[in-house]
Amino acid sequence: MSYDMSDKDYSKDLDLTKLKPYGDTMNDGKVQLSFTLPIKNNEKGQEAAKNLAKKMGLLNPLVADAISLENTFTLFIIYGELKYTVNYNKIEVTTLDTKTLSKEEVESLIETKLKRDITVIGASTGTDAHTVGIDAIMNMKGYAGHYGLERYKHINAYNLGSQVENETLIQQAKEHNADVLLVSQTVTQKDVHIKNLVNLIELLEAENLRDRFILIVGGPRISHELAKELGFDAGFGPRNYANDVATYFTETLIEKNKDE
Amino acid sequence: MSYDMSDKDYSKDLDLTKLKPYGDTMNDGKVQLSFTLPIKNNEKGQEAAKNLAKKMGLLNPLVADAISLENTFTLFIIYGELKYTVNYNKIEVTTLDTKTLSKEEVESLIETKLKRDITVIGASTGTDAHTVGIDAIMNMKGYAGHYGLERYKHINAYNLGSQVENETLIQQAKEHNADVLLVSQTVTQKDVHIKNLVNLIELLEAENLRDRFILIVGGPRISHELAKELGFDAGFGPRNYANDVATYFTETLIEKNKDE
Amino acid sequence: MKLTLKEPVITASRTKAKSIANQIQLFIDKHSTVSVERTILRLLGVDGVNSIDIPYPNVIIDDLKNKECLKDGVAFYLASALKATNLSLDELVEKIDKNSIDITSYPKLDKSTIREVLQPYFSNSLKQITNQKNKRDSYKKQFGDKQGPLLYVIVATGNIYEDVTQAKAAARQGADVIAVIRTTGQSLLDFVPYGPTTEGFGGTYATQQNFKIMREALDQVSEEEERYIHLVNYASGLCMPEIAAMGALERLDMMLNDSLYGILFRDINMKRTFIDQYFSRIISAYANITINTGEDNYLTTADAFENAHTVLASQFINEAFAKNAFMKEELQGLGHAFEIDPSMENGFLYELAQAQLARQIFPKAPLKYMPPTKHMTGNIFKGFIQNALFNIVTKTTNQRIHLLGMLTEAVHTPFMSDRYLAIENANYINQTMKDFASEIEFKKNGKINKRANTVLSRADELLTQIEQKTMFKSLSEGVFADIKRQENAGKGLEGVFVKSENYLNPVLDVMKEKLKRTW
Amino acid sequence: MKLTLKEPVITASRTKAKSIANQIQLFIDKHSTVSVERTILRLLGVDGVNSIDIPYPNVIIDDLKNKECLKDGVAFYLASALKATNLSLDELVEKIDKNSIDITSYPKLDKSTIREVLQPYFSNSLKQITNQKNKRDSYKKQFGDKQGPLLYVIVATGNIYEDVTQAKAAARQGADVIAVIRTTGQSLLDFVPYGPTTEGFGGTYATQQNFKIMREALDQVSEEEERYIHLVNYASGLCMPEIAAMGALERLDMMLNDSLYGILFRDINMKRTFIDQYFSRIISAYANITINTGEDNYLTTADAFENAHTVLASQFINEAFAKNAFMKEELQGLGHAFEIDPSMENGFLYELAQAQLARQIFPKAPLKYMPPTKHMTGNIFKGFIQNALFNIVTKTTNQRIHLLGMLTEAVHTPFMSDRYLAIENANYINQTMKDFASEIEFKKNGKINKRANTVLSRADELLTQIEQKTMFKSLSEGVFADIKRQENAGKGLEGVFVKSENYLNPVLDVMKEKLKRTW
Ligand code: B12
Ligand code: B12
Ligand SMILES: Cc1ncc(COP(=O)(O)O)c(C=O)c1O
Ligand SMILES: Cc1ncc(COP(=O)(O)O)c(C=O)c1O
Repeated sequence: MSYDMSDKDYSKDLDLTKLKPYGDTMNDGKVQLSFTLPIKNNEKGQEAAKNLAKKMGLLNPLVADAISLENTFTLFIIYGELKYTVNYNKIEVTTLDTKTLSKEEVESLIETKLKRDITVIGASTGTDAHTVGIDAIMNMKGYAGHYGLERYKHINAYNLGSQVENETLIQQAKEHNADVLLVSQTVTQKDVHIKNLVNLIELLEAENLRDRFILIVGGPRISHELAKELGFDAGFGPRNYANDVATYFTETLIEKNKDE
Repeated sequence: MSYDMSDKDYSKDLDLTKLKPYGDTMNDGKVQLSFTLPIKNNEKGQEAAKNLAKKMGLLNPLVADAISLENTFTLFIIYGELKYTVNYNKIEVTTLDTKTLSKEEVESLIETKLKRDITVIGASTGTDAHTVGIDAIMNMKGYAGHYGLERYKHINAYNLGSQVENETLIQQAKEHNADVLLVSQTVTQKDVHIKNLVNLIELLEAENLRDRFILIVGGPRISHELAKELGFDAGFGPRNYANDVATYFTETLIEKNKDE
Repeated sequence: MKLTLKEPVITASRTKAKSIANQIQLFIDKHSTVSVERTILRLLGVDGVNSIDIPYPNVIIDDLKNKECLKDGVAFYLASALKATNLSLDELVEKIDKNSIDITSYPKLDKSTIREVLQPYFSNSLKQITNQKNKRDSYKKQFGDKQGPLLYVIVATGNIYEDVTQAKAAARQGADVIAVIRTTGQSLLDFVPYGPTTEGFGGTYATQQNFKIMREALDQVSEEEERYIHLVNYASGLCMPEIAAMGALERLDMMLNDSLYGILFRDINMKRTFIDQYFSRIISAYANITINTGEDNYLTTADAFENAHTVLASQFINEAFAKNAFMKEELQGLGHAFEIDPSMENGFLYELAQAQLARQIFPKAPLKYMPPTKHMTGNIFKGFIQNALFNIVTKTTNQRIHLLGMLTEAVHTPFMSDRYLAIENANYINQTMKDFASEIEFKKNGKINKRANTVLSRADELLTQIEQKTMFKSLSEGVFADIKRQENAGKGLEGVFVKSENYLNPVLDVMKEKLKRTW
Repeated sequence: MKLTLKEPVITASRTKAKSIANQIQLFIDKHSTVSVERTILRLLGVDGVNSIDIPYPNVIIDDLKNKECLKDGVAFYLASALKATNLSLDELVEKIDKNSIDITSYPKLDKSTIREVLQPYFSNSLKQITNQKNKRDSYKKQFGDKQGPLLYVIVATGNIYEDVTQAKAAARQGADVIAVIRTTGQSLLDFVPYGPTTEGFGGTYATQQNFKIMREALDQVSEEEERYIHLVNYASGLCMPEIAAMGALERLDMMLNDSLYGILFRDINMKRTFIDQYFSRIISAYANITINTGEDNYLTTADAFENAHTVLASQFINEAFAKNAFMKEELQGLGHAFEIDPSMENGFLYELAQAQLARQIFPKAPLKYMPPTKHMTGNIFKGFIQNALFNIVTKTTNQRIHLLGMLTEAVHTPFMSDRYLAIENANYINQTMKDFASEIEFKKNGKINKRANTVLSRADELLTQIEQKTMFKSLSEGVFADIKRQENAGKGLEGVFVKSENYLNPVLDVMKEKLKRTW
């Protein structure tokens, strides 16, 4: 086992305006870091690694290990104390603040408040061939113990699969007279998802259909904030399931009803 | 398996004056980072983590995972591209540049060039109770397949064990008329090893004995550079064995002989 | 360490799989595809691209297709044109490209004359393939064939020269097998790009020149390290047999090759790819190239515990497909994977059962075992343990082709350090657990034995169903990977044609003859 | 999953260990120490410190020592003083501190009168200890006793209040056992500090108040989580029995407690610590506190493969020591460790053999199993795999006290995230390999069985040697951990004394009587 015997002479009170990493004591600033440098594994190499760590704001960087990957490639594992802080109170993000209901609760909400069925259309769009995410939300069997929308009473769910063109999605949405569009995006490299999502919005706006649907996007690298930025109604990232999104669109539809 | 599809529009030539971390392409700057923040695990928390990563010089920080350790403690695992570089050519470190000989080579070097036995005294000094390091160097059986000094022909090795006061070490060195002092230091917290090592030098200088011995320090956090800074002749870190240090002190003694 | 399996069930499953494959073989034998025809051209020596970068094999086949003559096969026309014009092959090809001659216009030849005319052309290729085979054998003799799992890693920079840097580093760190990932989308191209390439999208184009460059680099490391480094690419997608031919010529050692993967995960038309696969496997069998099948992918879309038996059923079918192409068991790198949810109670036991099941049912096959991917998350630390458990199962059940898991699977392309850590992880397990497998036995009637037999029985039931319904119908009902594909949908159907009476594929015939002799 | 062990060798070893312990017991029975006497005082109700922070128990014992009266034991004088002066205990202690009375100056009493006089004083403490015991039992009844390995982590901030924060977080993450590491050097203090403390050096002072604070915090989490959280400290070093008494009063659940550890790793005089250990174990046995022994440490200085048998021999001796103190096997947390060099071929098999060996030889003992430490490096990724393999052995061989390895062992004190990752690692293994142990068997005469029997035989030989030479002599020759210690060297010898005829330890006698009855 291991023991820490360093002096700790900084304030140990949590100050959210000066938020710092935490190892085992408030404000100790401890961070772990690893990177490879294309140089030999010797004392000079370690010094170079330490210098970089210092530029990153680490005080007392400790090269815990230096591992030769090849003759002139060395992996460094470093610990140190970050001198930077961030003002947590000033951080602003848009988040979804609905309390998630269970499948049964959603179903009874539809029954008692909305009093009509909801039609949902979903797809993994553009060039994206990943379907596991959208299936997790829509398919009967669901995912991680959460049944998918197909199993919900009062929800008609149509899953179009993968590599669906935005045009096709819109056309199908019109055909089925959908209330909700669910778009899944997994591949994010070269920002291909951004381009694809923006294109969908543009197509909808061109047809004057943007407000006809509740527009939702999800995927491993999607956040609600990003979704809003792009003009969607909501975004769902990892660890979100059918009931999360169902809660959201059901409540939103009920709200919408009231407004009308 | 995984695939990278991002644009790579920077120079891919190695420029040692602008050394950068390496993920899979020269100068891509890729680093891995992890730290805990004393805040909730939500989008705001992730944004705070990203902000800190940006302050550390990471472009496009990606929060690969955010893990709740407790209600208000979240561990972030982040990847990103470091914008800083370091000028490798300007880094100066003092290193030991002897080519290590084998046990047998050292023995025959003593026989043919020095022509007398060498006496070595070693200890883990001060309050340090760790003996495995000094035993690795000195004990008969050695370590990691390298026999210890006790097994060398023409070397008389005395291992005083741990928690040896500097005074005792010096006194024993005089008694045995030692050529070489081997000091081991493992505990480094609160810089206790620095204080202890400096004290040894001061005691030797006070008695005018500094030049009588070859003075060597070793341990997991010791570098040759640090050793020189503190006034030792040499320093040995991890992955150094009996033959490394034996090569060094034998060659040094032969040099010394020549000078005299 | 052996499972006690119901042997009669294994035999029954094998018989059913055989019958399923034979049904399809009947279909295959009556058809050919544009890709098969282009492969014939390549093996006759047609290579290169025209002024607008269309590969000559495509130029010629498109020409025949436009003329609605494809049904007779390219050999039929090419032989007659060669004989009639007395042009060299290159000259002929150029004239076809320039539309200055019409190859369908020459006097028709009988089949034995066709063979005679073409023989000198393809014998060159066959000789080169044999030389490559011998060279591989002599390397393996010189360096010895590594026992136990072969450590397999991927490179994926998109640039063949950068790939070389990464591949050499990995090989020096201990990798035995280097797979060069293909650029996204290549599997759906109905042609094979030409020359060295440097701008792939998430992978590098599979071209013959790229194969050559990488082969040369790996041979160099093999000699330095005195250990044979295997090279892998993809004879998969719409150009299965063409790439198989290129791989045979350039001494690739393994080829991902599985029509089912294409059908399910690339929406390639099933007829097209069954036909293509047959020829591609004949070529690989002839060239002593190990194929890797893609059953591991099923478990990324379907639940790995629930659908374990679909993997086994598919392995049986792939074995039968391979045998129909005269491919020895020693070349059948049947695929499976470690994809059970890590939070499942006793998940490790079920993985072990499944891996050992495959090991015992296909004792000679160099099984290809895939690491966890679906349940890898951004928690690289936990992911590294998932990979270690996978390595333990690999070593304990003696899988041959050991695809190393990357701790950053859910994050990015492997960094050099990710690959290093993966190799270190595997080597540590292989060393510290060296003789574990021979030290333990499974409890009779325990959970592991029961699980293995359940998977086996369910696979057998599934094979019964498929045999009854036919493969075409079964695929349309989503038996594999929870994915449904229709017989006449999907990409590449337009490249399929019924052979006429005139049709012949002289290269396939020669290869088949040779393979049959040693079968 | 069972090893086939030579049962007669086990029996023989046990007999030899018993004889070794009995030899020492003869010595112990004739002696007492300053620390034993201070413990008597504490259990009589003496607590607190004087104006210059010297604990009252030390004040009184030092006084007796100065007066050369220690040989009669403190009970002898205290009883006579209490009876003669009619002062309250507190008043008496204060007067002794102020030197205003001389407790050796009162009329001597016979032993039964002494017991009678002191009985009301120590019965308070005994009642409190019994209450704590009952409270622990009732918690365990209420929440159920967790089956399988108890996840054990350390906290080490030096500040008891910060320790509380860390400990609660760890418990909520899934830890079952929290050990509060002591400040460096406390083991060599010949007194126990007083009150809550906030400035330890690499750990927190073990004080009765600190015990109370942490106990309260953990009870709170236990109730929240409906899972009993165990608290651990160190009845080790120069104050073994005193700390054991404090732990008994404050309901600690485990105590590191091992004279051999003190002798070898803290250079404590062997006579001193054998005597101290005896009383400390009587107290812990009485209070139902599990002890943890320190054999794991041997493998940090000596090679773990070569010296595996020394661990086993020492466990046999520690068992005999414990039984001499009427401690049930269920309380004997005998220590061992996973410290074989990770680069050793088949190292995992040998670890498994060793762990299972201990499990079978001490079937009822809640074995304490230590993670890799010596071969942990700054490569946190590889280290995390070392910890996973350790977790696999722990689970497979059903060790009870599972000290979690930290991926940063070679770097620093565990961060909160290090502890979290360690718990996640262990939980993952425990879940995914839940029934692995009952699913496999070891091959007869295989490497694992052979290794276990070799270790057993070598341990037996070592015990033969020690029995012949005596323990004192053997320790001077470096039988354990490659470390040599002389009978009359080391710290604390000056605190040992031969008991006079007058001597009695009424608390020990009462506890012993009670323990004997249920033995
Ligand atoms: C074994 C061990 C112990 C054993 C020591 C037994 C013994 N007799 O040595 C025990 C259990 C007793 C112990 C106690 C403590 N330990 Co300790 N211990 C370790 C451990 C697990 C391994 C160290 C080791 O033996 N390494 C193997 C040897 C061979 O490596 P090495 O020392 O680096 O030696 C090599 C080179 O450095 C070099 N070398 C070393 N010395 C010399 C000298 C010369 C002249 C030369 C040429 C070369 C040379 O050659 C060797 C071979 O290559 C480490 C954790 C780890 N994995 O590193 C913690 C560790 C060193 N211990 C630590 C601590 C804090 C302690 C304690 C203070 C804890 C406490 N609060 O009580 C006490 C020590 C009290 C004291 N006053 O010193 C910390 C040190 C942190 C720091 N950097 O300051 C560590 C890192 C654990 C941690 N994560 O906190 N420990
Ligand atoms: C399975 C898989 C595949 C399978 C896909 C099969 C299929 N039919 O889906 C196969 C093998 C075919 C495949 C192919 C490829 N893959 Co892939 N694949 C994966 C893998 C291993 C798992 C993904 C997954 O299924 N996760 C499980 C699901 C349930 O999680 P999820 O999608 O995040 O969904 C959850 C939430 O995000 C949310 N959600 C998702 N969508 C939606 C939608 C809505 C409306 C809502 C409300 C919620 C929601 O709910 C779900 C449940 O909580 C990942 C690696 C990994 N471990 O993440 C790589 C990965 C996603 N693949 C990757 C790549 C690059 C590819 C290829 C492009 C590779 C190539 N060069 O050919 C091709 C795809 C080609 C293409 N055009 O898309 C990269 C993506 C990198 C990036 N960020 O851009 C990854 C990360 C691997 C890597 N390290 O490189 N892949
Ligand atoms: C059989 C097979 N072919 C090909 C691939 C690769 O995909 P693509 O051919 O689409 O590049 C895989 C990937 O898993 C596979 O298993
Ligand atoms: C039995 C025993 N006592 C005590 C300790 C802790 O050391 P110290 O008492 O010196 O704080 C250990 C550590 O491993 C131990 O095993």
